[in-house]
Order: sequence, then C-alpha cells, then structure tokens
Amino acid sequence: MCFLKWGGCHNGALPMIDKSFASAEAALADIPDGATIMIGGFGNAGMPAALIDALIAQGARSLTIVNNNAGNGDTGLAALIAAKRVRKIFCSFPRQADSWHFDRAYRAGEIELELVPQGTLAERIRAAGAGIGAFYTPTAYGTLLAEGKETRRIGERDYVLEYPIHADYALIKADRADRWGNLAYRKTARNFAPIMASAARCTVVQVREIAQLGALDPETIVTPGIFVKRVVRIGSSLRKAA
Amino acid sequence: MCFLKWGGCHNGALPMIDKSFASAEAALADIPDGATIMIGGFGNAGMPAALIDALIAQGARSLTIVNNNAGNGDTGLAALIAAKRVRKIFCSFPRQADSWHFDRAYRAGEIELELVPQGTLAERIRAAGAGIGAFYTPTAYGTLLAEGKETRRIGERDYVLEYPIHADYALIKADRADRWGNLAYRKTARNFAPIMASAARCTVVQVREIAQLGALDPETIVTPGIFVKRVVRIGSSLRKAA
Amino acid sequence: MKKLDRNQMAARVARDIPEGSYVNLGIGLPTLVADHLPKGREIILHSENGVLGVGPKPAAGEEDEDLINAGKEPVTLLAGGAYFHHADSFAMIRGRHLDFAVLGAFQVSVAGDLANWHTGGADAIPAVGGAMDLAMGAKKVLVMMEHLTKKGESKIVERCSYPLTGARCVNRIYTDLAIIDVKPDGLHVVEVVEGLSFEELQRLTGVPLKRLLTAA
Amino acid sequence: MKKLDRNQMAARVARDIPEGSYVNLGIGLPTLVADHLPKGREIILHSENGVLGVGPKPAAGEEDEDLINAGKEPVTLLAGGAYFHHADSFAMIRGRHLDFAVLGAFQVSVAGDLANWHTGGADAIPAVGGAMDLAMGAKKVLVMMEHLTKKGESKIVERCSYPLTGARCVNRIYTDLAIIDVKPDGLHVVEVVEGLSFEELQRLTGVPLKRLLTAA
Repeated sequence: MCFLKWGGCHNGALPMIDKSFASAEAALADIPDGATIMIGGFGNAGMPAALIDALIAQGARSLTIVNNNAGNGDTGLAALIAAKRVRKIFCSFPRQADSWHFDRAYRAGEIELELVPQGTLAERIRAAGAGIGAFYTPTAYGTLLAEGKETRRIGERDYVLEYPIHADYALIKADRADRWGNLAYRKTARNFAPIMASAARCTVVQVREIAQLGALDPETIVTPGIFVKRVVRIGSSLRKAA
Repeated sequence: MCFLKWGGCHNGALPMIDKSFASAEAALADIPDGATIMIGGFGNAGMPAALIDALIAQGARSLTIVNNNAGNGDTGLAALIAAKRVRKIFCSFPRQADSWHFDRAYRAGEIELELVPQGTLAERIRAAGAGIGAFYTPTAYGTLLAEGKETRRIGERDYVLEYPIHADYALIKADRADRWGNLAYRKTARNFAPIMASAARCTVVQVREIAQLGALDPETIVTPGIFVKRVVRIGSSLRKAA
Repeated sequence: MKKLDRNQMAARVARDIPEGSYVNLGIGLPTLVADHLPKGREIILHSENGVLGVGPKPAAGEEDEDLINAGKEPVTLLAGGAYFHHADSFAMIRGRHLDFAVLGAFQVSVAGDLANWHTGGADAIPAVGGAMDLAMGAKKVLVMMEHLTKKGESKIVERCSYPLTGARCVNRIYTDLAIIDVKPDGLHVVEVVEGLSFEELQRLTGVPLKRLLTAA
Repeated sequence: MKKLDRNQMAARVARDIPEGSYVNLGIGLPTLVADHLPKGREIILHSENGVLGVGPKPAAGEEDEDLINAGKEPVTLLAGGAYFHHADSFAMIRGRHLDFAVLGAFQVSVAGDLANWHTGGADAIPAVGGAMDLAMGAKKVLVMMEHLTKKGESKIVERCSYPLTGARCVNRIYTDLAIIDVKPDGLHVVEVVEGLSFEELQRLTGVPLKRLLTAA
C-alpha cells in the first residue's frame, strides 16, 4: 500500500527520510511542459538562481510562472523568458528598468500577463497552501485590477473576491535545511518562499547547507518539512554569483 | 498632531518607545464592560494566567470571550465564568471533564456559545488580523455547524463562507519580549497567541522576561511589536503556578 | 473469532503507515497508534496545537508544560521537529498536506460520512475541536472504532443518525473485526479477524459489503 | 515664493510622524523621509518585502544581498527589528496595523482618490507592486508630490484621469507648495510655503480649497 505521491522517491529503499538530491538537474528532471511553477525571491534576496538555471537547461516549455517580477537583465527568469519557455506569468511588478526580455515578449503578444497587487498575490498563494477556496480583500476595489471581478460590501467596506493560485512546483531558496526538509531562512531572503512552499505539490529548495537532523533550532524553522519534497545544496560560490 | 490611538500612553513624555507596564492591573485598567477579549493558550501551554486573574479582579462585565476552550477546574477562565462576567464565548471545545462552571452557566442559559471548528476559529482570528473580509473554507460543509451559512461550490469542492472575529483586547503569554513589544514564544505555548495579537486593537502580553532591545534574535521573533501594545513581566513563581 | 483488542487495532493501523508519512492521530483510541509504529520507520506525527515531529511521552519529572499534544498530554519533540501557530497548523490540515488523519468514530456511513463529535442529545453540550478540519483536510482519513456498539448494533450504517463531522471523507475503517475500504461503489472488506467468516461479518454489519480476493 | 525642494518636503513629512509610529515609505520621493526623521525619535519603518525596523543604508562594502528594502536597495536592521514572510507582511498592511503609508502620486482627487501606478497609456506595461495594498491598508495615507506637473497643471484634481490605485484613501497631501488635508467636506489647506498667498494657491490648484485659521 502506498498512498503517497510526489515523494522524493530517489532512495525509496533506505529506511530513512532523506529529501536531499545530488543536483539541481536531478531535482527538476520530471517537470513537464505546461507546468505551473512558482519561483521565490524578491530581487536577488531569496532568488533560487541555481534552480532557475537548471530549469532553463531542463527544457520544459509552455510554463506558467508565478513570481513577484518578470525578470531582470539577461539571467535567471529573464533568460527563461528570452528562451520562450513562458506562456503566462503572474506578477505584481513586471515593468522595471531592465525587464527588456519580458517587455519585448509582452509587446509581441508572446506572453500572457496576470497583474496582481503584491499583497493579493501573496494572499492568493497562501490561500492555496491553506485550503481556502476564495477570500474577500479590500485591495484593488474600485480599480482596473478589480474589473470583472465579483465584489461584496461587508460591514463598512467594499471587497473583491480572489481565488487561490496553486502550483505544480515551487522553486525556492533557503539558508539551511535538514534531511526532513525543514527550512530556516536568512533576513529578507525569506519573502515569498514559505507561502510558495505550501502552495505547490512539489517544492524544490536550493540551500547553502544541509545540517544534521536536529541541528536547526525548532523555534527558527519557518518552513516545516511537510511542505518540502526536494532539497539541493548549492555551494557558496554559486550563491555569490546569484 | 496625533493620529495614534490605543497606545501604551503611560509614559508619553519619554522620548523612547516602551510598551512595558508595571503590573497586570495597570495593563488591564481600561477594559470596559461589554468588551470582546481574546485569551490565548491551549491547555496550560500559553495560558496568560496572571492576566486572567487581573481581569477577574478588574471587574469588567458582560464580556465576549474568544478561547479554544471554556475553562477548566475552578481557576482562570472558569473562575471568570463562575463570576458571571461572560455574556458570550467563541470556542471549539467547551465540554471537558472539568468544565463544570461553563456547563452550569450554559445549561442555565446565562452564557451564549458560538461553537466554531478549531481551524475555522484560528482562520477567522487570522482573517481579522489580516484585513480579510470573509473566506470560504471546506471545513464543516454539510454539518450542523454550517447550518444557515452561505455556501458555494468552487472547482470540485463545497465551501462555507466564514467571517473574521475581531477583538478589543487580546490577553496572551509569551516567553520573552523587548520594549518594542517583539515576542518570542516557547514550544507549543505559541498556539493562538500570534494570531490573536494581530486581531485585537489592544494586545496585552504576559512574559517571563523583558530583554534589552536587540537581544531577541530577529529570526526568532514570531510576533513583531507592531501587534503588541502592552507587556507585563510576571515572575517565574507565578508562571509555575499557571 | 478473535476480536482485536485496542492495542492490536492500533498495531494494525500502524503497520499500514509508510515511511515518511505525515500523520495526525486523533484523541483517544487513535493516540495508541503512536506506541505501535515500527521502530526505525520514520513517521512524522502532527499535533494540531502546533507541532510536527511529536515524540514519546517524557520520563516522569521531565514534563514541560509548554510542550503538549492536542490531548493536552505532555510529549517530547523528535530531532527534526518544528513548532508553528494555530492558523499555520490548521492551514497544514485544511490545505491537504497531512497524508493521514486517524480518527475515532461513533458511526461511518456507506458513503464515507463520519460522525464522531456529537451525540445530538438535547442536553449534550457540543464540542468539536479539530475533528471537522481533520476530516475534510487530510489526504486520507482512517477511522478506528469498535465494530459494534455496546448494544450490538453496527457502527457502519446506511446513513449516520448522529450529526456529521464530515461528508464523504472516510477512506478506510479499522475495527476490532475487520478492515474495510470505503470506495465510490461501496464498502470493500480488506481483512477479517481469524475465525470470523465474511458471511458472519456481513450479518453483523447490516449494510452491504463487497468481498475482496484477499479477504478471508 | 519659496517652493520646497525634495529634501525640504521630506523633512516636513518627517516632522509630522510621531514617536512610536509604524510607517511604510513608498519607493522614490517618500524614501527620502527616512533621512529626515529627527534623531532620537523612535519610528519603526516597515518594508513590504518582510521587515520591520529598517535602518540606514549600510557602509560601502557592508551590503548584504539578503537584507534589502522594497526598492531592492541594501539596508540594515535596527536593534528590535524583525523579519517575516510576504503573506504576513501584507496581512500587516491590509489589516490596518501600519500607522502611516507615505506614497508618491500622479494625481489625488478632492475625494481622496489616489492615482500613482499606471499612466493608462496604451503601450504602457502596467506594474502595481504593493501600492494598492498600502493605499487601502494603512491607517493614514500621506501623499508626497510636486503640486504641478511639468506643464503647470495641478495634480490635485476634481477626478483622476489616470487609473486609480485606491478610492477615497488619501488623508493628507504634502506638496512643494502646501500641505492639504483631505476631509469629507473637501480640501483644507494646513500650510502654505512662504511668499505664496492662499488666493494664488487656489488659482494654481483649480479645485476648491478651504482656508484653515492656521493657513498663511
């Protein structure tokens, strides 16, 4: 009997939970065309650069991406867009000084944009992880971004109805993990990672260090391993390049 | 110009934020009759015993209480109920072997009960703190506890519409605080405290220790001071008695 | 026939929980399952008051009032355990992250409806706790209960007479007489205790049962 | 008249923020306010990427790529600062826990409608970030902007011609010419720069202004 799905499954024979993978390539090997993928990070803080590079190398196409931005410069998410792998993107702030790959693709009609206020983006991701079917938020009421959406007056305020955003995969970065997939973050690199981890069926984490089980202080574990399927240690040289 | 309300206000003259209060009595002095009060804790873990004692001594009546249970034995919340101060209670699990004061008051029709599934109770409190107007949850669909409530099918599942629970005061317990009101908890004593702190206009915290500003590791601060108005240090002898 | 006692039932449930599962054990009978998980098999227990990685009872004198489970009993934390607040804990449940919830029951219907929180008595004070969240939230809901009431009536019923905890949520029932899967086409008997025939189980249960090839 | 420069505007806003306030400073002009907060007055700055207690820019070479503000600039953390994730950060905003948000603007209407995210141009790629959350969530929304466009048109208007960020959300407007409160009965002038008469301000602004006793 095995009710479990989406497991690490690379070491099923060993009588021990071990979510670590040998490489970013191995951890992303099964991503199919058409997948919805959340990518953590806000600016460089928390951006899983090595996983994005591996996703580009892996080759999956027609992806739906969820990220706060739409890529910067010529690397990372911008390179994924430049390689025409992205069919649709959910984000709050696509236009930036150096978002030229997105800008071109958007103007050419190659990429669909769902623009979501940043707090609504975060809450929709959190709702997916928390099993909430929909929620009413005051944000964007009376604006272009609420056009066509259901609204409701509750008490003295007007609200917009918003639905969860679920994903097949989340690619995030943390500072330290253990073999159960527990995660501790560093400073503002935490940003979207904990909620994205909860909203995806298969969460893959790039970390600086995989510590012994029990080495992470339970009071500093922000993402318990229940939300994590795969962990890859990426050397600090790569981290610096991110 | 002063836009601020509900501040500590006991030391307005000093050019420094200091949310500490000298005693539980002082911290609860302004609670009026008819207030809605959230009380943290699950069992003895996280129960703000000294604050509850002070609330009983303070004398406010006709209170609405939000707590997971409805009191145990003859102390704490049970004593508040025995003193006939509670008009209504929101909780998930009122009936226990030693909930005799609640049982009597309920059977006598002296106290109104709003029974809420535990996760819905937590999410309604969280929604109040997060400015969510209402949310759809699958919990309790098709049961007595959803009778008369609005429902909706979203995708493949049925949901019940639930509204936030706001409070005037939250009385909670934490392990350590600083003068800005940042809080760190200990083990499962965390339970309802962080969400209750966010859902009340005036959150009062009982702590074991008030540390120097900066002494709490920012990665272990679970409740930032923005959610906290008043902090009272309660000696460890009282803590043991809790 | 050899009815299973409470510990044998718990051991039978424990055998079915695979390595790496995240599991919530309800208060009462299901809590016993923890004592029967095979040594060396890593299973991560969740308690809804805000902890993953619940370990065994502490030694006498080692109790910590800040570390308890949902039954308000003192517990310990395994290496690799973590704490979180109530909204996060129930987000974990409602968001379908738990592999299994093991729950007690008054009744289970042929459709998988669960009744385990309220007798419906006029004088009864209702109390639900996390039961409705677990029933609707866990990926698989396993029920543990005696097969028959003290009066000898089947607790597996056509329709629950007690108020529901959740509709169509039970996946498998473990009783002192049998293991039964709840499927869209009805109840499938997976195992029967030694000395009990399928026909006798059928007679005791009342509602139609299907015989699996593996059934005794 | 003596128009205020950007730093003078920032200093004027800073003067009005009381001890103990929790404040979010929008990207651009509002960020300057941080440099003008009076020394020794404790004000706690929020940045929506997940930090309270934002401190000054780090010294050159001391930047940490994991510690940035919402403008993606390196910052430091004050003693007493804390980190949290994005959903918690916006819960803080939406749940009305911030005392002030200071935001830039293209236009503000007499009703307090704010337009600051989108020019509405056909070729413009829209980007909103946290502006709509801050506009609807902070207890008080303070707008900082030049009073007139480069073409000399008033940015305080009867109705916004640009797409709205939020309706009826602005409480006070700080410009290079005046400070104006948005109230249910209209716009009240609180202060005017030296050398500018109320009548001249009224002429430049276009929409009706009310004169406070304290106005020059």
